[in-house]
Amino acid sequence: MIYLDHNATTPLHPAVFRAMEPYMREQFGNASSSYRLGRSAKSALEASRKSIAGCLGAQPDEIVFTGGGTESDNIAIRGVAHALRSKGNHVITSHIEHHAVLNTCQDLEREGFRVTYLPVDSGGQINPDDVRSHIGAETILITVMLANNETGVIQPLSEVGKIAREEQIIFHTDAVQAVGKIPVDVNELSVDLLSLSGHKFYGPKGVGALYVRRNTPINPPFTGGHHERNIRPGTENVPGIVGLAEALLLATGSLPEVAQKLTGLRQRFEATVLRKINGVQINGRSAPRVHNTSNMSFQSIEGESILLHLDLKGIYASSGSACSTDSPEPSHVLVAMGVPAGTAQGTIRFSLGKDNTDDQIDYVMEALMEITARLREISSVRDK
Amino acid sequence: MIYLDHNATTPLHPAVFRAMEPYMREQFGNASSSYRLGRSAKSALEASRKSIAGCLGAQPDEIVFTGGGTESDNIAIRGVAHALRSKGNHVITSHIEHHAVLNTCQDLEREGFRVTYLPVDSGGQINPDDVRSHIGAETILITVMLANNETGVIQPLSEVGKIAREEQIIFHTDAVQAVGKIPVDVNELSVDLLSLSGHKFYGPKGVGALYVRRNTPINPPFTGGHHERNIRPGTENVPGIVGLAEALLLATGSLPEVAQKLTGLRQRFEATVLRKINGVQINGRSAPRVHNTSNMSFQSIEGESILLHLDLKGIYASSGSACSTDSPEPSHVLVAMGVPAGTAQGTIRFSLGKDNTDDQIDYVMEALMEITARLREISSVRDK
Amino acid sequence: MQGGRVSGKNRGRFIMEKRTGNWQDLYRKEREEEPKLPEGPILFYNDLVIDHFTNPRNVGEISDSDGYALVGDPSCGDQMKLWIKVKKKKISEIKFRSFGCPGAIATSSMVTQLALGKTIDEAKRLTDDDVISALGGIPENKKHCSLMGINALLAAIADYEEKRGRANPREEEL
Amino acid sequence: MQGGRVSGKNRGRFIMEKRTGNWQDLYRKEREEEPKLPEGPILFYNDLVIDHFTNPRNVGEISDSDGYALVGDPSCGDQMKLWIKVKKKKISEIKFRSFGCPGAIATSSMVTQLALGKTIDEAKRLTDDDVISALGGIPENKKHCSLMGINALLAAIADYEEKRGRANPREEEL
Ligand SMILES: Cc1ncc(COP(=O)(O)O)c(C=O)c1O
Ligand SMILES: Cc1ncc(COP(=O)(O)O)c(C=O)c1O
Ligand code: FES
Ligand code: FES
Repeated sequence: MIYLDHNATTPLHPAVFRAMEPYMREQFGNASSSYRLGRSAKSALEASRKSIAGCLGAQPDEIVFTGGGTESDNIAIRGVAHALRSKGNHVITSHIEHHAVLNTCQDLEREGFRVTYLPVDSGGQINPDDVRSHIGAETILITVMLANNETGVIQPLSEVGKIAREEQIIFHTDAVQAVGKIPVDVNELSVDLLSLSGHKFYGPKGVGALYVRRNTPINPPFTGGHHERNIRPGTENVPGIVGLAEALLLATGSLPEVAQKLTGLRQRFEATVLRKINGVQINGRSAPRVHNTSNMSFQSIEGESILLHLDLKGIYASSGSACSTDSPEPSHVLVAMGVPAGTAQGTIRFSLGKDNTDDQIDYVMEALMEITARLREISSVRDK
Repeated sequence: MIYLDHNATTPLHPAVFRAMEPYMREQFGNASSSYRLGRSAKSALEASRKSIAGCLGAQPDEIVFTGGGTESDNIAIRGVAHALRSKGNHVITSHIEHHAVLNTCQDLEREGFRVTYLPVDSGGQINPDDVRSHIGAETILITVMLANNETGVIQPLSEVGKIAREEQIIFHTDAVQAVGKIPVDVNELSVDLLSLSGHKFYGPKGVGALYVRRNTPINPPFTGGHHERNIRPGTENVPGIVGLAEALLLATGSLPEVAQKLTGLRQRFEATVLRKINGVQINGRSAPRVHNTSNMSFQSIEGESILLHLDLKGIYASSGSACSTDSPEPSHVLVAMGVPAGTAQGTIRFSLGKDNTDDQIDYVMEALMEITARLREISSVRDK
Repeated sequence: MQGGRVSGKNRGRFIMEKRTGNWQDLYRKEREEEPKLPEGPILFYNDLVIDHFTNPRNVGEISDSDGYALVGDPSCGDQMKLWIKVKKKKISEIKFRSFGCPGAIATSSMVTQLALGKTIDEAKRLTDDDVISALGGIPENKKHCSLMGINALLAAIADYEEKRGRANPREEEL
Repeated sequence: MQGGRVSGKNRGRFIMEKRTGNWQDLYRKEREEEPKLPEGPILFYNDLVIDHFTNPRNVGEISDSDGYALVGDPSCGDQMKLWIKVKKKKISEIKFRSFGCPGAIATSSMVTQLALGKTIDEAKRLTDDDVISALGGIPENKKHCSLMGINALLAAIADYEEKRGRANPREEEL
């Protein structure tokens, strides 16, 4: 098996599993209980909070544990919009957000908010000047992702952050695909809220975090017990949270090393594909990208057919985001970048991980050559 | 260590851990991915759904996986209230609900809904006739818990369900403290929605489920990818879900046996305490209760002091719900039952579990006798 | 006690009745029967579909075809081309090319296989369901793909009939 | 490279600077130093508080007391009673009873210990903070409990002074 879909999810790091194990066995206490077993769960919880805060340049009390990236996005966007409803009703986001952000913004529109979706250039980046020009008296929230899940393109967030700060507008980023892949510091980015999800960096599924800068107005969408500063109620998932912290620690620690390795691997992969296969374009290649993602469009063949051939050869990749598997529509991200629908259809996202090897990439390149030749052989648009 | 706080959380059953392990290691695929690894995660997901549905007498497509009991309650209550807002604005609940329900209903009140909180009798039960008498043209939702977390008292839900069905009103129950302890069948109860949480029956933390009867109007509070019938978006926590299913299977399977054992253990415990310690009352004892919970009020001494003494002897219990540890107010459940504030203050919830033994209960009884004597010795209200 | 598997519909009831019985063993068994690592590469395509996808029959073009069609599926933007040659009112040769998903390729391949050798009238009676059942079923969300092959076949036949009508206007009545 | 621990405030910066360094080892170490299974039975009470809770000093009543008070904490409903006996303007005996939480019991016990032997004037200057620091600190959410002891002491002194004033109206001016 050659797994090249690390943007969909990653295997759990064995050390993360080991860190979680005691909290799945003996240390099972409820972190809100007052006796020893509870306090020791609490202590693990707070150590994890501290560790995660450290990795992001935040303060421990600014970290809220959630059930994943989608939930973090929802709490951030709904929470701020509802808290500031009386101040204004305008939200700025981009056309290339993940559905967790996009659909939430659309839900806000149904509630009466006005949402501006920023365009991106052909490289897949928004223009910070566009942010400035769309800010009005009614603007209460800017939410732009840090790294795109399909192309890996990194957005110029420091500049957006500066604008947000100047204009005193709350700024959220969906950093689910960036955390663990590039250094992320909430102060460098000037963000007020930042979403992350454990299973994207060799951590557990079903657990994430939301960074909430002190004094950020937020109206918690869900209510219950007084957990997580009232922002996210419910018995704390201690093993998951410990795993999240350990995974982030490991990812941040090995970041320079892994980045270097994957940059080399991808460089060779892309260069070879471009040299050996005709009619290929690599989307977002002109922009800064996270080191592991390569989004390739193969002319005149269809992505799902490529994927199935890859699967038959034991290679796992995806045609875009995992959650759009069932939808036949072309990727909204590629459409926003101006990729023609026909080209977008032949798109495969390869997302590499720390354990991929040179040999695996060689095998994938061979496979791709054979598969594209084969599918083009039967393609009705081959003459193009 | 003698753990008597199983209503706060339970240790993970070793078999549940074993069931989860492969999905935390090799089988790490994203259940929404199309290749083999993804489909095999999906297949585990759907098998779990089927199994859970079976345990509740539901259909597989009626089970939605969530991040826990609190989230299930929020999705159910907010989801139905928002979906039916145009039909009416009245919600019926009870005074003794968990904060996940209570605070959510209060949030609905802030949004303009009208909420009726049903009283309970001194035994801790609501009266189904009260439900009927409060139903009006505007009533859109009834939400009443199945078993109370503090007293273990079981509510007469079948009767409420019949009324809800007759009046065609959506009926939700927070069954977090009932599932795994008593047989729960959604059709017997005539509920449209039912919340459960894994860590309350020897399953994992951070995962729960919501039963949603077919055709129940629900407006998902969170948006994102098309997971879980759009009701709960986000990458599926496959290991957690597999663990949830396995835990429920085990709990339902061993239910008669465990119920019998714990009924005996509690019977002896309560009889001895009543015989050997003066000024004790067992709250909810006159009503049907889940077999593991014993809520005892000790006159003229304070609960937290009892708890600390118990803790010093390695006995873990709680003064009520775990999430109110930090709050000095007397339990809203006991207040609703008419327990005087002074009595309520001296309350300990003992919640037994499948692994507790006769010897442990003997030790606890000894400890309780000594502790109550000691604290009464120094109590300023001892003469009462 | 009937033993054996419990069907989805009756499971709830079953549990209520057998609470003290051995239902949980039956249950776990059923769960374990659920494929942990499915045999096929992609769970939702069966082996025959995979076979037609990897080795599509009748791929190519017919330069001197009697009928030709280009059809597209507007919902996904996929498209296919299909050529037929007719001898003695029978489809004597049929070829296709497809820019489409595995479902589209496999169903198109099956369409050509089903149509080859059939008379025009027989071919015209072929339906979507014939294709799907000949393949042993395809996933629900792929059913629209199977339409493309049938539509292309029908369009190519229409093209043939139109051309023929023009060349030999009387033959229609024979 | 200064080595050692990194304080909360600077940690973010630290990481940014040391991305290629060995900060992660330092970090994990710090995390491991975090008590996994805390020593004390309840993390938030220290040993001295536990000691005063399990062995409260000066528990009891004084039947022929010179001053007495009953105070309650309205926020939690807990209450305590405190008696003093005064000899030569000094608190020669002090007793209390408490219907309260561990924090209330421990702080009351410490109040009596601090007050015993002090002159009335000295005792009147005792504060909440004195009690808390004598105990080596108590958890934030328990600070209100410590007030109860001090309030009881002051109320008992006031009772003593009032009684004394009535018995010996001149003495006030002496
Ligand atoms: C950019 C981005 N945001 C949000 C999410 C949602 O995270 P999760 O599926 O963990 O809820 C994902 C991945 O699925 C993502 O790639
Ligand atoms: C009755 C009841 N409802 C809801 C919950 C919330 O469940 P969770 O903490 O898993 O979110 C609990 C327990 O905490 C409970 O006892
Ligand atoms: S998805 Fe377009 S034909 Fe199958
Ligand atoms: S909580 Fe009442 S005195 Fe401590």
